[in-house]
Amino acid sequence: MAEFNLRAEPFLGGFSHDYGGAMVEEVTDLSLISIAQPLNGRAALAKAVQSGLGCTLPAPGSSAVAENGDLRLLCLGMDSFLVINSGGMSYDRLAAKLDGAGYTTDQSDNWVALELSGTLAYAILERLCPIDLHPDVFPIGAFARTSIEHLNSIVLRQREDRFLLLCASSSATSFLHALTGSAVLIGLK
Amino acid sequence: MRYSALKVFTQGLTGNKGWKPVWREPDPKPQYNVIIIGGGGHGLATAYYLAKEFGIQSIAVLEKGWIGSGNIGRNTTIVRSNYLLPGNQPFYEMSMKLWENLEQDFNYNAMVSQRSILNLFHSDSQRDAFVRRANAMMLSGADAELASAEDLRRELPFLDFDNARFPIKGGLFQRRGGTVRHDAVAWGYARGADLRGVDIIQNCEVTGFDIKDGVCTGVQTTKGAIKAGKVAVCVAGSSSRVMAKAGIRLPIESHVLQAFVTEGLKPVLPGVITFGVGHFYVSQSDKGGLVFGGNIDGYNTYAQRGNLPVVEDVAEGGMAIMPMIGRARLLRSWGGLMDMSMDGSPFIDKTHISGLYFNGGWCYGGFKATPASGMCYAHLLARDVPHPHATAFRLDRFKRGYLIDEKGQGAQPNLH
Amino acid sequence: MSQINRIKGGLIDRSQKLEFRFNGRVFHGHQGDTLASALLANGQRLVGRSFKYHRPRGIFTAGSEEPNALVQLRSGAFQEPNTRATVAQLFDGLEATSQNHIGSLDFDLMAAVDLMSPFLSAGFYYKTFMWPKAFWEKLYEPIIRKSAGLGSLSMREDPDVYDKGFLHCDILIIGAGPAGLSAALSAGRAGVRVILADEDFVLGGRLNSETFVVDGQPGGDWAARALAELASLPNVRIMARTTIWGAYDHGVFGALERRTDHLAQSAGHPRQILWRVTAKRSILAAGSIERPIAFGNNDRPGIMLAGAVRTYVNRFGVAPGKQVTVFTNNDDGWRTATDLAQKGVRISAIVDSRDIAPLTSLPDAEIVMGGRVVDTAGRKGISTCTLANGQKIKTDCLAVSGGWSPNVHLTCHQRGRPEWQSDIAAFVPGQNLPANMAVVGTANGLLTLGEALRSGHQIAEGTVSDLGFTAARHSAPVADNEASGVSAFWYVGESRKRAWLDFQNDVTVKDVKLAYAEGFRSVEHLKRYTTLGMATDQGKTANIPALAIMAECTGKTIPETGTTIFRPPYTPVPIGALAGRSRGKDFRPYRLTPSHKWAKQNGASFVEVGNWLRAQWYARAGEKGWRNSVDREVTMTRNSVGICDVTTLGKIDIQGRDAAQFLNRVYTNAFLKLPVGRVRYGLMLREDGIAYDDGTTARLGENHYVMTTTTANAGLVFQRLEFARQCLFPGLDVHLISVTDGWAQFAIAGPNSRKLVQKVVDGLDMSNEAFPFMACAETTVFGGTKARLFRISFSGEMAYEIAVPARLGNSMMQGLMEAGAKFDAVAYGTEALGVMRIEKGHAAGNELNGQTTALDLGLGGFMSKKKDYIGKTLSERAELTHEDAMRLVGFRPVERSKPLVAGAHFIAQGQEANTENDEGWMSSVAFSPTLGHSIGLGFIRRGHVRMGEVVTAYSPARGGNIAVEIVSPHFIDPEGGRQRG
Amino acid sequence: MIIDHPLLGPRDAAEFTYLGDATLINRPDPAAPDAADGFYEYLYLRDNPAGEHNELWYHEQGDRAWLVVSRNTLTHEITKVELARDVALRLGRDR
Repeated sequence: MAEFNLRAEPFLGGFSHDYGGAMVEEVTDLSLISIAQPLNGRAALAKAVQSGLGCTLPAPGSSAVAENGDLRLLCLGMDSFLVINSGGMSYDRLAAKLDGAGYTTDQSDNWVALELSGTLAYAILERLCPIDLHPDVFPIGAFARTSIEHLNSIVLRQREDRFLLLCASSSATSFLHALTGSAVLIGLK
Repeated sequence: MRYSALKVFTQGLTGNKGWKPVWREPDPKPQYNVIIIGGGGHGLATAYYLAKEFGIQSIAVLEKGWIGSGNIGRNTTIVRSNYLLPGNQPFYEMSMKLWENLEQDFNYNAMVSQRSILNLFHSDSQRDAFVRRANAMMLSGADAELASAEDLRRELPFLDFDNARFPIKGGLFQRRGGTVRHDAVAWGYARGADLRGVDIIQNCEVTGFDIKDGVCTGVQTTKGAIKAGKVAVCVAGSSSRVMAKAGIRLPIESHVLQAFVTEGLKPVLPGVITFGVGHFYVSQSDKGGLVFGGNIDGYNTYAQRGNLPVVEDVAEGGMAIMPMIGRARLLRSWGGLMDMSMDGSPFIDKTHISGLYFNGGWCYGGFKATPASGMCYAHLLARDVPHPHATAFRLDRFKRGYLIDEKGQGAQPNLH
Repeated sequence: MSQINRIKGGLIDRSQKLEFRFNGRVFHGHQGDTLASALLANGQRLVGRSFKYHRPRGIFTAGSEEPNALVQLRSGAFQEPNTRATVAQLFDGLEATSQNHIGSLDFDLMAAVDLMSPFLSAGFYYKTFMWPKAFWEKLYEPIIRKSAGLGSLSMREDPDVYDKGFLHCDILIIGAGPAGLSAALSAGRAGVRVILADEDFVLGGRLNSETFVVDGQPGGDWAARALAELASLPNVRIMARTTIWGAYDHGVFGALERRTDHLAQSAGHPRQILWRVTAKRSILAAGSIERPIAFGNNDRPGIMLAGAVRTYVNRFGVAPGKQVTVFTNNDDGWRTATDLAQKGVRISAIVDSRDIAPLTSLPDAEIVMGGRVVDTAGRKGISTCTLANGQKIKTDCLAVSGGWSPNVHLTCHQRGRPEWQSDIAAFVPGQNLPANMAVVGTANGLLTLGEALRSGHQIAEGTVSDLGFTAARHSAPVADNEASGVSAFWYVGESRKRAWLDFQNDVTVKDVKLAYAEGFRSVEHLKRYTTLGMATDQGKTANIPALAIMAECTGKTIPETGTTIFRPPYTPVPIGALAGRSRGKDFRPYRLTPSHKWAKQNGASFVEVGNWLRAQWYARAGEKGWRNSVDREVTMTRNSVGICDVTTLGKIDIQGRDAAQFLNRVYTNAFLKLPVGRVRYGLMLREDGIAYDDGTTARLGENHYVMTTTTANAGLVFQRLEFARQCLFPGLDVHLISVTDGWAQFAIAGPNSRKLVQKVVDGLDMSNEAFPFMACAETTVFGGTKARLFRISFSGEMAYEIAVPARLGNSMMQGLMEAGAKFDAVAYGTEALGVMRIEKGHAAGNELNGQTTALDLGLGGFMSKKKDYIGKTLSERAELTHEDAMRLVGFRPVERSKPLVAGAHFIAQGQEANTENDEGWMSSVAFSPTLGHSIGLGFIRRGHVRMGEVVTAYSPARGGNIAVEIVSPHFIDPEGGRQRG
Repeated sequence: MIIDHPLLGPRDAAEFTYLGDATLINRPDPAAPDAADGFYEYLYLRDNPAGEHNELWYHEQGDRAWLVVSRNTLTHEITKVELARDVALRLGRDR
């Protein structure tokens, strides 16, 4: 075996910038795991998710938070889910907890994650995101998978003024460019 | 009445009082040898050539609205013969040759302007594909010319050579390609056909076919029943609707293609420029407007209007390749119904119903085909065998597996 | 020059004096002026020339419907052609020049064209310029083109930036005039999300142009108070300088917000923003547009719409003339006279076409009832007008009113047709409005202020309750209904002189009559033949009178004659705004491979493959040209070992109890019995039987596979697999997820690849027995990093692919290079990859181009006869399977030193080069450093039975013709011993 | 256009890609004696109606669901949206 240690490099080098009114930060410690619900296996999956992750199985298009609070489960569509886990649980451990009730895939490196926060976060996203993010219709915990500047993305509202944004990791640079570009175009520096 | 500079001059001296209608407005006769359904470019050209080249008499063109109301008056006026496949290219080259002599032939200035057409490429594999195409063009007798990025920089310095997302590596010119004043093509053919006795009947919608024992003997219309030796359908985006009245399903979907024009500008573009990667093509009309377009909207529609995403997509392509047009304003958009076929290529064929003929499936390429389509359809109608340059355009080709798929996209019309 | 026409009053800020230049001359205006009002204030009546006849043109309107007063604004790369002076807000330092003249505006050399007008009637050019044939492109057309067009582009890149955005609301209110404000108050107070947009920079619409009273206050004051209240509501967004220009399906609107056009400099801020507004409901309060009456020489500067004259007087404090005459067919025109008189402007005469009693009397003003203006005089501006009774009236401003046309534009964007309402002699919105749109105020034909306010209020309340909200309890704003009688009077038949309809394009009443005479009688024919309504104003003021005249010619009614189609945009939109940020390098996003950074540091040139940037080759110091680098990469790989980032290949994780069954149905070859730990090549057809993608699929577990696709087709394959999964085989338990971005994948190829791989994987037995060709495993590398290992080969060498999590990809590339240092490992790019696959005879994108069958590609052996698969039935069609079909074979130049050219066509030797003799084409070529000459792959009829035959590779387009020999496509190691190693 | 996704609510049509007539769900039986004709008609012939049209849209920039959208090709009005999978199941395609 070669004498070489592989080094994980964040897709955006751990980018962080405070624009005054808006903050853009790369989130590098999330683990993302997709769960596919086996055909006719919703009940079994719901049970496994409840017992293994301490989380109810959300309906399509909505999300749920685990009891311990460090794991959010998004139901992306009819039979697919995404776990966003900031608690450090590994893919293998999580997969084991489901005990075969869902098909899991490690998606941590598929996505780059950015957090956009601040009072002007909404104004920045208004230039990018086709989804209506008004708090009345897109409250905390709401998310949408959509297209931002030609890129497939997931937008999740974490707090009133804080959004988690996911985009395919190969386009991390362009995605960040879109976001910081918006900040500049609304007049921030 | 023959048109000429002298005529314009003498009429001008006498208050322009002597001009006559360019076509008559006859009532339909009870019977014709040939009825052409559809008073668009192809239908009028068919009537013109039937009368002029094949000596057929007693012809009527039935048009639901006003002549030229379909795609002949909604396209971006480009003519070219830069096709790839042997089923297509000789046909389009024949069309180009007809364009080159059209105005003198029908005594109407349709402003055939061979200003050149350029297709840009951005990678070696795209270049290879264009070399294949250029050679195919030259095999058919057409002109083709490969230009390097340096050549283009000299000729079209306003293209984005230095900051493009997809850098320009070169292009394929067809210098004989260009533009033609679209409405004038319809009017010129209508005039030429009318002068040769063809009845052009506007506001006459065909409501049904008289078919008995597998033979079509005439049509029912909003102006009454009309008998005919042969009935030739030529209705582009309405193909499926009309042929359904004869019980025939077609390998065609109707889609909308939007087109756009800017406010009038002093000359900026020498010819037609096509930026395929960015879904954008553009030319400048004699009136000064930049005429441009891109992809079809991509869904079945008969609404003759499109939606916003395609407008933006096309503009993005334009700004990506020629950022000098940013301050030119889009003045008007419109939409035409494309008879999108399953392989992107057309049909000129008999149907299984004796006496009923079909011409359609032109996708968004019908304008440039107008003269050859008319000539070949007339040939088929007059002689009952396909014109040698239109032998591939058969309705049964999908059953046989003979595909004329220029883009290699398969049986999905919105990808052609 | 001083502002000689400036009078008291208006909404301008006289404390702010602005300097501007028109045609180089310095003028002054005030904050709140438009360029038009400032020019008028300075007595500048002549502002441009018409399109065809180069007639003098002045300011005709006070809004976006302006046909005449087009100027070129700003300079240098900021130069902006065809800007309507009537909507350009004045700023300090504004520069404008007039358009379409040779020599000065005052002495346009092209004005002589006007004398030729008898010979230049509508459509004259269709009848001449045909002889001699060659003269069109060389002589006639260049002259026509040069004289056509109005303003000029700078030919330089637009230096401004633009942006786009998305807005959502419950109710979009279009227009902030009285009806729009009234609607906005009702909706806003009810708490629904409202966007109120108006194209003007001062909101209030005609309230600012008139002397109306609303709720007992001057109309302008009432508007200001209403706007202040609306601004205080958090649920209301007021957007000034914002034109709703397009009404698209399902409540989507295009909106253009002009952010910096009223400033001297944009200073890095977006000049304009294109908003895509999604509205649950919309209320159109777009007002109405006044139309002119056609009479002899009605196009001179100083002849203006009567309502516009009021706007200049009331809103801008400018009197467009010192002796104003009013010519009207309706009551509204009279208010121009009374308003002006009140401001102390002298009214010479009021000429009303109707034979009724005068509406009022004005001292000094002559009142002519049943009168008609038949002609005017004045070279660069009107000086007198002549009435039908022969009377001449001295006047420097003729205010014309032909009645008001509701602004139905947006109601027709979805092919709705307006309906004729004869009591107001105008088209009003018809039945087929865009879904969920309501129309209020004068836009709906309610031409009086009281009705407009009431309709805004009522419709908004109804809409609010439709949306499930409760309307706030307040009553509609109240105003009197002013006199609004009108007669249908379109043109003065007694005029012997040319009477203009379309001022910009020079279309006259005679042209319409000529079009009729020549059979161009449909309104669309009329438009296309005469160019009526095709100018930058799209005939906003011209179309209705023209079609009324056509109706008269044909003996049909106006509604029978119909209108031309209204289409987006309502007013012109800059292409830059429609593109937003998507230009230059930002046109489309990039996709970068995990080792991009390493590649950049190591001399890579990059090539676009879809949105990906891939390393094409890695230049080393001293190498002359790319061929040097590529030859080295190929040779070193074939001699030892090379490493290539192949992350861009599509990777799809496939799981489920029925995954094997699923794969068996989508691939042409058998997949049911692929063992765990093995990889299989797979070919996919479209349902039409044409090959479209290939790749490998590895079985990682009982119910777990990972599929690779080509880079180009990754998205399409995923889409088609999902189609098969959801639509064709919904009873299978199978799940797909893309992992393309998640794994950095590297090909390690060459005779020393095993040794290198052995060094980096953690303790896996790499012997041929334990890990043979087409084996795969989930393993770890470099001491514990999760990895996937495949023994597959594209180059024909013994080869592996290793995938690690993407974040480790850059480091992995370094690690592999370091581990390979003792074997002289080389990084290779897509060019070397291409050379090696051509040497090996593998088909790639140039061969799998969507036009070729498995048989053509020599892959017939992969088409299972024992099972169904997508594309099977139709692949068996006669024309796809006949003897004469194309076959993929190899080619080499007979004269080995000559290069082959991709794209050449094959012609049998001795045959003429024409389409009939075209036997196929060369799809890919490369210089093979291994063989020392150029090699190619290509398709030729019956190629597989023509080995050794020499044919002509025809390529006049590039490289010329050469003789080539048909050979096996497998130039290297045809038996495959190397990859099996 | 706005497509009211049965699971996710109204989404802009720009998030979707279009395939065509929903009859493409009805892939013929390859074992049928007239399979060649069946596949030809299935893949190539279209009613292409002017009016109500059931058609397949793919939520590419979203949840990757295939939808059957009932849309009027004259007015673009959408009257019904279903998961294509539900339609396919109803047509018995799980057998």
